[in-house]
Amino acid sequence: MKKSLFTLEHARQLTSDTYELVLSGDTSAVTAPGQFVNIELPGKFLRRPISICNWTAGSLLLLVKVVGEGTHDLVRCVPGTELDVLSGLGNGFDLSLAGEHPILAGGGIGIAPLYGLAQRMIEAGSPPTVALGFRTGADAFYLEEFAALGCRLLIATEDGSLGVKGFVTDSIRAVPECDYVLSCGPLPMLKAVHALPQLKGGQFSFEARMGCGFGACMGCTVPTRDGYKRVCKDGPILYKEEIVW
Amino acid sequence: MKKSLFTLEHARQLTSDTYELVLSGDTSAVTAPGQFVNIELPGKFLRRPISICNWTAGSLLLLVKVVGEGTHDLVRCVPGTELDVLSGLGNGFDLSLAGEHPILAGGGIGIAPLYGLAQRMIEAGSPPTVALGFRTGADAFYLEEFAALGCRLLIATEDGSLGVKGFVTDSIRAVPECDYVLSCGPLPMLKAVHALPQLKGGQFSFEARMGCGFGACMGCTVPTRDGYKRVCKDGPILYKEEIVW
Amino acid sequence: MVNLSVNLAGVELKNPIIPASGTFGYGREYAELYDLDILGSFSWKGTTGEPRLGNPQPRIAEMTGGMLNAVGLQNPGIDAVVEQEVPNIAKIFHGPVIANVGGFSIDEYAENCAKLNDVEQVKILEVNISCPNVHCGGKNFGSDPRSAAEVTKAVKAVTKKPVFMKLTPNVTDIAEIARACAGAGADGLCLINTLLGMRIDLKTKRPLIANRTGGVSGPAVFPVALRMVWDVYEAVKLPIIGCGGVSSAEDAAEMMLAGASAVEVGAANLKDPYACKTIVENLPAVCERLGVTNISELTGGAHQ
Amino acid sequence: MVNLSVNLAGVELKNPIIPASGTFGYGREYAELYDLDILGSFSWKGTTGEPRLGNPQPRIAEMTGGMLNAVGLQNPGIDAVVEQEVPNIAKIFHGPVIANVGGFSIDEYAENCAKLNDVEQVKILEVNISCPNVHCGGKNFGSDPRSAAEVTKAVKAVTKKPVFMKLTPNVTDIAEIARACAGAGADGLCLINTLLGMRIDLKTKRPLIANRTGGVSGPAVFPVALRMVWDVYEAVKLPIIGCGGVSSAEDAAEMMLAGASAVEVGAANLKDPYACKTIVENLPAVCERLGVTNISELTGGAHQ
Ligand SMILES: Cc1cc2nc3c(=O)[nH]c(=O)nc-3n(C[C@H](O)[C@H](O)[C@H](O)COP(=O)(O)OP(=O)(O)OC[C@H]3O[C@@H](n4cnc5c(N)ncnc54)[C@H](O)[C@@H]3O)c2cc1C
Ligand SMILES: Cc1cc2nc3c(=O)[nH]c(=O)nc-3n(C[C@H](O)[C@H](O)[C@H](O)COP(=O)(O)OP(=O)(O)OC[C@H]3O[C@@H](n4cnc5c(N)ncnc54)[C@H](O)[C@@H]3O)c2cc1C
Ligand SMILES: Cc1cc2nc3c(=O)[nH]c(=O)nc-3n(C[C@H](O)[C@H](O)[C@H](O)COP(=O)(O)O)c2cc1C
Ligand SMILES: Cc1cc2nc3c(=O)[nH]c(=O)nc-3n(C[C@H](O)[C@H](O)[C@H](O)COP(=O)(O)O)c2cc1C
Ligand code: FES
Ligand code: FES
Repeated sequence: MKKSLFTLEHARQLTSDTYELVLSGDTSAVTAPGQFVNIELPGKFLRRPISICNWTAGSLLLLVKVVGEGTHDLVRCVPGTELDVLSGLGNGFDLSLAGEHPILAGGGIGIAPLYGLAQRMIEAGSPPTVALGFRTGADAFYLEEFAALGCRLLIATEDGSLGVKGFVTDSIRAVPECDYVLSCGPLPMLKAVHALPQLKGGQFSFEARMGCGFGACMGCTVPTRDGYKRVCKDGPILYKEEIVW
Repeated sequence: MKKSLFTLEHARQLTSDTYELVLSGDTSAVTAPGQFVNIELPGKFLRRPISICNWTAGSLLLLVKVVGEGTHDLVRCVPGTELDVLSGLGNGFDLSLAGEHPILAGGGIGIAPLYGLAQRMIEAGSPPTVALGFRTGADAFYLEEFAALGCRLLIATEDGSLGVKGFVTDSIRAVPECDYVLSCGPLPMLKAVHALPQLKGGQFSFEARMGCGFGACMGCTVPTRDGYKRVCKDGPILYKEEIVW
Repeated sequence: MVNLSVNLAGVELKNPIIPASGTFGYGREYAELYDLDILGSFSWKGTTGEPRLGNPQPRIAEMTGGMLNAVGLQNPGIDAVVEQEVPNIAKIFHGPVIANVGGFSIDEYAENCAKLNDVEQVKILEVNISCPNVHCGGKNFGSDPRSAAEVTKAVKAVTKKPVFMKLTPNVTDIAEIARACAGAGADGLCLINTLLGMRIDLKTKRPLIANRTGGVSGPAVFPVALRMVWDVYEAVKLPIIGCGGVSSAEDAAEMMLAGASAVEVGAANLKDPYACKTIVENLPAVCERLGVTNISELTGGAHQ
Repeated sequence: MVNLSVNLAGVELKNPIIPASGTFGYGREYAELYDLDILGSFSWKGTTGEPRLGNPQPRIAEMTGGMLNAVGLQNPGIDAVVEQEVPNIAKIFHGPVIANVGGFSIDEYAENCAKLNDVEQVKILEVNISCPNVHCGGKNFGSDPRSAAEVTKAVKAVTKKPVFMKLTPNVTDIAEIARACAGAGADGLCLINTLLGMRIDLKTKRPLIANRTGGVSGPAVFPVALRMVWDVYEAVKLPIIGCGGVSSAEDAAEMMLAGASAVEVGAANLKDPYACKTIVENLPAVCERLGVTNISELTGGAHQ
C-alpha cells in the first residue's frame, strides 16, 4: 500500500452514469489486477474504494459509476485536480490458478477490474473468454476496449437489446468448456455465477463498506469457511471454496 | 442581502499575510461602504465575513489577511473558482454625517473598508484625511492605492519604520481640526480612537464571531447604550454615542 | 403529485419543514428573502418571561461539520413578543406558528405558555426543557424525567394548545425522558436540542466561547439525533418533530423514516438562508424516488 | 527543543500521541507503513475473553465530519492475543502498550485483565465499559456509576498495572461516572468512546448499519469530547487520556489544554494511515507556538 497524490489527467463519460478516469502518479504499490485504490474526496470523511481497471508505471485507469455524492464529485473533478490516494490495496486476482479455460465474468461496473486482468492474462499467454452483462444496451461500455485486447467476448443484456438476452450466467453456460471463473459484479450475479455446476474453481471480487481499506478497523469483514476475512486486505478477491453466502 | 455566486478573477499578494482579491458577480445588494460579504468555503460550516473594500456594478474588491484555515483557503483559490457569497450585509458607513473635517482611521486589515469609503467621500466632494496604522513597514499595504485617490495620507507604524512612529491615534492628534472619525481596526485601536477628546462624533466598524451574518441567530450581539445590537445587521458600524466598551 | 401535508397532534402543516427555534428569529430576516408561506410552520426564538440579554461575546465557534452557540436565550420577553412580534408575524406568515417557550422555573414555563392562550396564530407550544432550573442547582429540566414531567403537567394545566416538549440529547436514556413527558400529558415531542460541547482558543488558551460551553448543532449531530428519534418513536406513541443536522430533503426523509412526523431545520438556515425553501422544493422529488405519494407515509417507515 | 514526554499514572510516554483502540488493530498494518516507535503508546483493539466475530455487514456508515461503526468488538480473544499478537508487537513496537479490554460481565473483565499480568509490554490497562452487561438487561456498564465502579474494583483487585477506565459519552453526567471510577480506585480515565448514532439507507428504507445503531467518531465529536474532558478534569484528580475527533497536532493541544495528559487518535487513522505520525511530527511546532517547552505544561492549561 502507498499513500500518494495522483493527478486527474482526463475524465470521459462512457454511459449516462459511468465514467472513465485516467490518473497519473506513483503506481509502484500496485501488484495485481483486482486490487483497488481508496480515494479521499474533499468534504467526505471516508475514502471511496475503486477497483483498478488497469495501470501502467505512471498511470491508473479507473471506471466509476455515479451512485452517490462521492462518486458524483469524483467524476466531476477537472483535469489537474490532485487526489490523495491509497493505492495497491487488497489481494488482487491470482492469474496462476486460472487453468486452461478461464472465463472472466463481469456485470455492470464490475467489469472494471476484469479489463486489466484480461490484458495480463493475454500477455501471460492464456487469453480468457470474457462474459459481460448489462441491464440494457445503453448501459454497456468498454466493449471495444475488451475487443481490442483480442479476447473472445460474450455480451448479455437483460432486455436483449445487445448481445444475447439474459444474464452473464447464460453466456457462461454457452461455453461449458470454461471451468474456472474470475468474476466481479453485483452480489446476486456473483452468487448465480458461483452456483454454476460447470465451475471447478473461481475467484470472486466482493464489495463492502469500508472504514479504512487497509485492514486496520474490521469494518469490512465477512464470514468465510476459513473464518472471518477482511474484504479490504484478505480480499476483495475470495475463492470459490471459501465463500459463504 | 443577496445570495449569489461570485467568480474569483484574481488574487494578488500584498504582504506576507495579506492578499487582494477581485471577484466578479452581482453586487446589486451592496449599498454603502463598510458593508461586508459572508463567504462560504468548502469544508467549513460557517461562512467567513469580509469587508467590502470597494465595488463596482459587476465586481467586488476584498483585502484578506490570513489568520486561520478559512482565510488560508480563501486566498489560495485559483482564478475561476466560484464562491457562494452573501453580499451587501450590514449597515455600512453613513457619509452624510461626516461633517467638514472627517478623518478615516484604519489599523492593519481594518483599512479595507476605508478605501471604498474614501473614494465615495471624494466623489461626494468631501475628501477625508486618511490615517493608517501598521505594526511595521513590511506590514503596510494599499498606500499607493489610497494616495492615488488623492487623499491626505498619514501613516504611522509602531516601530517607526514607515511614517511617524506610533499609533493611528498619534496621527489623528496631529490634525486637531479633524473632529469626526470613521474607523476600522483592532479593538484596542478602536477604543483608543474612540477616546480621543477632539472627536465630536464618529462611526466605528466592529467584528464579532458570526453564526449567520444576516441578523437571524443573535450570535453576534453586543451591548450598546441603545440596547443589544447585532454586529451583523444593526452594525458592523456603531456610532460613537452608543458604544460601550 | 406528492401530498406533502402532515399532521402534528391535530394541527395540519402543508409540509413537514419547520425552521428550528433560535435560527429563524421571529421570521423578519427571512421574510425579506422568501415567502414564508411555503413553510409548514416555523418555531420562533426561545422566549422567556423576562427579556434576556443573553451571554457575553463570543457566542459562536466553528467545528468540522457544524457549529457551537451560546446565545443564552437572548429574547425580548414574552410580553414584547406578543405585542410586537406576533402582529408582524401576522403580516409575513399565515400558517400555524410554533411558539418555543423557555423558562427557569416550573411556574415561569406555565406563565409564559398561559400568555399565549389568546394568540391565535400559535397553534403549537414547543417547551424547551434544556434550560437550567434555578430552583434546583441549575440542573436542566430536561435531564431528569421527574422535572421534565412536572414542566409538562404545569404547562398542560394552563393551555388547550397541543404541547410539544423539546428534549435535550445530553442524557443517558432519552426514551425515559420521553415516556415521562408522555405520561404527564404531552401531545408531542421535539428532539433534539443541541449537544453540549466546547472549544478552546489556542491563541488565548482559554475557552473560545465566553460562556465556556456551547450547544453543538449542524450535520455533525445528525446521526445522534436520528438515533434518538428512532428510540423515542419506539418508546412512546406521540408525534415527533425530528431536529438535528437536517440540511437536505434527503436528511428530512431519513428523519421521517426514523419516526419523525415533521422536521425542524436549524443551523442549516444560518449557513444558507434559503435552506428551508430549497428543502421544501426538493421534497416532492425525494418522495417520488422513495415511492410515496403521501409524505406522511414515511413516518416510522424504517421500523421493523 | 520541546520535551514531548508525558506521564500517565507513573508510565512514561515519549509523547502524548496514542492510536485509539479499534483503529489500529494490534499494530500490524501500520507497522508496514511507519516505525511505530515514534508513538507514545498504542491502544490495541478491544479484546474480550472469547473470540468474537463481531456484527453482520454493513458495519460502517458515513456522515458529515465523521463515521459510524458497529464492528461489534471483533477480536480473536484474550488468549490468542497473548499468544499470537503480543510476540508480534514485541517486534514492531518497543514502548509501553495499552491493552484495551472489553467484557460482558464483571467477572470477565477481571479474568481478561488478570491474563495480562505477565505480559511485560502492557503497561496500562484500558477498560472499555461501553460494553453491554449481559447480567443486567444489556445496559452498558459505563452508563451507570455503580456498575462502572464495580468493574473498576474488580479489575483493580487482580492487577498491579495502572487501570484506566474508558468512559462512554452517552450519559447525562460524565463527571458522576468519573467520580465513581475514581472512588473505586481507577488510576486514570480515558474518554470518550463513541456517541451512539444511526443512519437510514434511503434505498432500502432500513437502518444502514446491520446492527441498527453504530458509534459516531471523528471530528464531528471533538467538541463533545473536549467538553467532557474538561468536566472530568474538574471532577477528579486522575490523569485523563483525551479521545474523540482528534485529527491534528492543534486538536491534540486543545485536548490537553482541556485537561488531557495524553491523547488518543481514532478515526483519523482510518482516513489517513499516517495521521498519528504526522501529529507527532507537528507537535513541537505547535508547542513552540503556544510557548511551552514541556508539552505536559499544556495539561489543564485552559482551566482558570
Ligand atoms: C473493493 C471495491 C471496489 C470497487 N470498485 C469500484 C469501481 O471500480 N467502480 C465503481 O464505480 N465503484 C466501485 N466500488 C463501489 C464504490 O466504492 C461505491 O460506489 C462508492 O464508494 C459510493 O460512494 P458514493 O459517495 O458515491 O455513494 P454513497 O452511497 O453516498 O456513499 C456513502 C458511503 O457508503 C460507501 N458505499 C456506498 N456504496 C458502496 C459500495 N457499493 N461498496 C463499498 N462502499 C460503498 C461509500 O464508500 C461511502 O462511505 C467498489 C467498491 C469496493 C469495496
Ligand atoms: C464585519 C467583519 C468584517 C471583516 N472584514 C475583514 C476583511 O476585510 N479582511 C479580513 O482579512 N478579515 C476581515 N474580518 C475578519 C475575518 O472574518 C476573520 O479573519 C476570518 O473569519 C477568520 O477565518 P479563519 O478560518 O481564517 O480563522 P479561524 O480562526 O480558523 O476561524 C474560526 C471561526 O472563527 C471566526 N473568526 C475568527 N476570527 C474572526 C474575526 N476576527 N472576526 C469574526 N470572526 C472570526 C471565523 O469566521 C470562523 O467561524 C472581518 C470580520 C467581520 C466580523
Ligand atoms: C444559534 C442557535 C440558537 C438556538 N436557540 C434555541 C432556542 O432559543 N430554543 C430552542 O429550543 N432551541 C434553540 N436552538 C436549538 C435548535 O432549535 C435545534 O434544536 C438544534 O440547533 C439542532 O438542530 P440543527 O442541528 O438543525 O441546528 C438554537 C440553535 C442555534 C444554532
Ligand atoms: C472502527 C472503530 C472500532 C473501535 N473499536 C473500539 C474498541 O474495540 N474498544 C474501544 O474501547 N473503543 C473502540 N473504538 C472507539 C475509539 O477507540 C475512540 O474512543 C472513538 O472512536 C473516538 O475517537 P475518534 O473520534 O478519534 O475516533 C472504536 C472506534 C472505531 C472507529
Ligand atoms: S475496511 Fe478497515 S479492515 Fe477492511
Ligand atoms: S451573526 Fe447571526 S445575528 Fe449576527
